[in-house]
Amino acid sequence: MIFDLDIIRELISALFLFMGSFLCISGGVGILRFPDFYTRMHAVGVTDTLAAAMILIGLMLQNPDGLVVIKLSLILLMTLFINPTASHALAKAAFHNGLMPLIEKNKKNNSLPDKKQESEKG
Amino acid sequence: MLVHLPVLQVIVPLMAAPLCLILKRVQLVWLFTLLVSGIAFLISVLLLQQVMSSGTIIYELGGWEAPWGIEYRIDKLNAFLLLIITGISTVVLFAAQTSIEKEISQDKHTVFYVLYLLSLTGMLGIVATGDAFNVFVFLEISSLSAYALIALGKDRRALWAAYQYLIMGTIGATFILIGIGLMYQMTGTLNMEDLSQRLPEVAQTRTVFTAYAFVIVGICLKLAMFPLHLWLPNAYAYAPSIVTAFFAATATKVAIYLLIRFTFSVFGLSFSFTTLPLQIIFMALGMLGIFVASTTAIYQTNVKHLFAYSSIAQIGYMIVGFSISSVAGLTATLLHLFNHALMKSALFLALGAVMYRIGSVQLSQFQGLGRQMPLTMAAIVIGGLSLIGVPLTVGFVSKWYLLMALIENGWWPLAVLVLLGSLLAIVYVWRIVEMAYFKPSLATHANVKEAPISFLIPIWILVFANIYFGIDTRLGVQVAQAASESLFAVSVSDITIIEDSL
Amino acid sequence: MIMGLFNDWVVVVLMMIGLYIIIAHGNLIKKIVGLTIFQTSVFIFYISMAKIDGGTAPILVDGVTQYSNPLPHVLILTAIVVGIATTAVALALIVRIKEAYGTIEEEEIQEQDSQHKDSHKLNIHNSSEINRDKKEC
Amino acid sequence: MKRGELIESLINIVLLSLLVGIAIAIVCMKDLFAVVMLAGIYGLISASFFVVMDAVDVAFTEASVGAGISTLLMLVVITMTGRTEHPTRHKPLLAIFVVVVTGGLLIYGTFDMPYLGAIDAPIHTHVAPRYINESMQEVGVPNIVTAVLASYRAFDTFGEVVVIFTAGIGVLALLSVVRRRDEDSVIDSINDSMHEQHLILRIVSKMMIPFIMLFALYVQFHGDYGPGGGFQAGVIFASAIILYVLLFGLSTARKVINQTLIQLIAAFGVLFYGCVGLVSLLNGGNFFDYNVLSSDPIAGQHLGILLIEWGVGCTVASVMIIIFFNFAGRKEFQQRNGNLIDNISKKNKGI
Repeated sequence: MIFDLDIIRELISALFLFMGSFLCISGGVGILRFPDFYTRMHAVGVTDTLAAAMILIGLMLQNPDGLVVIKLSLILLMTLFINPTASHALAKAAFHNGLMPLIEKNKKNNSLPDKKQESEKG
Repeated sequence: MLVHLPVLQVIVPLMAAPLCLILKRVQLVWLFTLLVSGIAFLISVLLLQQVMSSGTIIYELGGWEAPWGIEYRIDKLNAFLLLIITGISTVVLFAAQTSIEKEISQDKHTVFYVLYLLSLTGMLGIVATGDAFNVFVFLEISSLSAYALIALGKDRRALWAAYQYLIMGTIGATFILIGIGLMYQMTGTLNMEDLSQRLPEVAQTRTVFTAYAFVIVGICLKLAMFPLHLWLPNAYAYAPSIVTAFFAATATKVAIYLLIRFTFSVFGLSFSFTTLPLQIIFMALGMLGIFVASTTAIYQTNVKHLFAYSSIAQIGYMIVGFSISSVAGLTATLLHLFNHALMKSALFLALGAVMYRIGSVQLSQFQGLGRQMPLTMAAIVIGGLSLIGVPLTVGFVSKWYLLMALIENGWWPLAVLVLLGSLLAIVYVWRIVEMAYFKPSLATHANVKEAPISFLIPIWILVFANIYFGIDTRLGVQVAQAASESLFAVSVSDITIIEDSL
Repeated sequence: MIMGLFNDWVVVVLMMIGLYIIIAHGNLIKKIVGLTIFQTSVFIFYISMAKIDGGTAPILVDGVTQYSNPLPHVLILTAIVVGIATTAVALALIVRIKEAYGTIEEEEIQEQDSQHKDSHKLNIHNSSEINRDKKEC
Repeated sequence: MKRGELIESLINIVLLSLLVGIAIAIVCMKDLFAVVMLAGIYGLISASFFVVMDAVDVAFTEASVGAGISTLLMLVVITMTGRTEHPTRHKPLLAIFVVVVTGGLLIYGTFDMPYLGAIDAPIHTHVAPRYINESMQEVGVPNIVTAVLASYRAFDTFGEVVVIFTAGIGVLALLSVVRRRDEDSVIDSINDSMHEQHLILRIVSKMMIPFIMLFALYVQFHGDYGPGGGFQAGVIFASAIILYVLLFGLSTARKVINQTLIQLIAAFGVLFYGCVGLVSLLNGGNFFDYNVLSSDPIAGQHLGILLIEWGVGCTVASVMIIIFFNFAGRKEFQQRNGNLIDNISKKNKGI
């Protein structure tokens, strides 16, 4: 065979790493370009979970034997738990404090006036 | 066990601090703290004896020899400082229980003693160690506990004073850290003895010059030397009386010790005073410090502030002695260090007693106290006389040696200036005397009584020490002279090494 | 030379920024942040000097002979701990200052202090005193 | 070889420039919340920089302290003191003068320094070679940093533990409040209503906490072989408890964790560390000479390092918990006595 297993593994790993890096960059662009808090958070959320997962898998393929894989998969598990929760907490905090998503209706003022007043009272 | 004395000196109060937390009853904690401080004093006496008779003691921690491990190196200078710190700490602690009863809320008494012991540990550690980085670690122990202790003061301004001290102290400590880093980078070692041997090789580099500048500025921040003194008056004035008495007598002394240690032992006399114009800078700042601080002291309305400014002035005298850079000058500095510790602890303890009785140390509140608290006020008067430098008190001895050192170098005008500085001290001490003895008592103080016995005993121990060492000058002078001679012996051999290499 | 001393110069810049924040800013928390930057710059200085070309982290592995210097690492471990300890005490002081003065701006605190410099009445701030006041209420 | 070094120095430049950028941003920001978050990022990036410089242990510590604990503490304080900085009115000329003098002096000092990575620099030739070459025979621990930290310079580390203990006691002295039992129930009910909203956070964190603790233990025991050790383990362990407090409220946590007990553990850690030294003293060695702890010197060193790391871990974890509990407790106290404190500060202003 021309391609032995190692080269295939390297290639797949490179693919994963590349995808992960691309998603990271796109997340960064998203933070800068998206119009409001919630859409930006969406961009970050993608970076946090998918990109991190892809990079971790790519790294696992780089060194498939030994303790490294176990450590990396534990980190992966943790990221999958923690990141969505963190995004959830952020969004909830923002919503709780009266920040409304930017939709066509209230483009002019970022938050609904009555909601804002309510939250100030509370 | 005698071999282990150097480390026990630091370890005993250190281990006692967490033990205090376990002892529940405040009375018990106080007795325990007193006992520990007493043991530390005993150890320091034994150490001084050992050093005077058989020379420098070296103790390798962890059994690793010097540049690789940390060593404790007790020579005459350290042993003298250890004696001062532990001695003052023990005497001051006698009054602690009565004093903090009124100044600190009940639930914080145990914590107070823990912090006190930690602060003591820090100072002892700085003095005993022979490792430059170890100095930084113990400096931080003593400073952190000092910030917390000062903030325990009753007045809210204590908090602000503690915060300012924290900022200045941390900048100072970080400067010292930078200096140590630069030295380490040029020599590859942290051990002071090793540094002193390896620094001359690289003495001409700009990096070593910068290192020296940072270390000295850092120490001067801790020292409250004249232009960097702004944190000190408030910190002393609003801290609990016991804390003021302890720190005024020891904290700045430890900084002076560091200054001497780094200048003479680590960098060596040849580097410190011949390649740099330090002599003039220190001399000028010391003199300015004496005059500016003494003049400010005259206008203070709070007696604690007054004595705090007087402390800055006294630091000026020590700096002047230090800047002469002769055996006689250094002897004068060391003597003044010892004597000032005695005077200031007596004075601030007496103020603590006044605080205990009338709850304030404003000068206006002192009216007629001479009749109501005769013993306390007599102590303040004797302490004040010692501050001025009247014969038969310790203050006279050190001023005399300082004058002699100045005259020996032929610096007559400076000697006159030092005498003029003492005149300013007469003015501010007189203000207290006038208030206490020549004004009628305040009506609000009608039933003010003499201070309790637990105050009077330590105050008068210190006052008697002030008089005793003023008459029988042998102990102080002998040790101070031996210490400064040994420092100069080291430095002079430094110079010969350089000459050889040239 | 530029690469060889680049780290040191960045350290100096960071140190200057940190020191500037400490001195020029009046907000007490900001001062502490400045202090952290100042201290961290010193850490960077120490760690940079430990670096050795072609070396690895100082954990012994077979087949590697070049390790970076472990001693600065040890020192900085200690220094980081000292840094957090200072920060904690400073923040505790800030909380108490806020309670006692009602502000954490340097200027306002000094203003309040200078207003009654001569009054000998104590400005009580202890928690126990507050409790006592409450009982009276 | 060249390519690797080029990339390394590129990363170095990028990270350091980021640090400078963040520091400048901190100068300009007036919103303290943003300042604190930036300070956290600053800590994290300097930790990454330490990894590039091969200082993994330091990076670990800086990440847990600079980015973790200190950010957290500052956030807690901001909730108590307000989050905007007033614009400074006084002239910053003095500051600029001091800063320029200091900076200029340092720049002057750098010109005679050995360059970054230079193999023949004094620090690589004098003391350090012994640590690198002999520590395996003398101490028998693969992680040289641990060997130096816990054996050659054990006394510095002891000092470090005492510093952190001092900080704990200092915070206790400044912030501790005498609690009365009857007020707990009121706070409980407030907390309950508040925490019902955070259901997802609570469940996920509850699952995480055992893992965090497990990780802390791993770091504690793995310190001899890889980056880690008592200090990092202590911080991680404390962060598990702090997470619990954040989500379930202080009074719930108080039922689980007895404050007095925690104080005793902090004291115990310091004592334990010191006692290792005392035992070696009694066995005829110097203070902290582990060789005498066992008949075989290497076994003695192992035992000594293991024990003192335990001491460090205990003290650090409990002090971090003490510090956080006291900050949070003070906040609770302020909420309870809110009006009263306002009155007092008004009264003080009025005098």
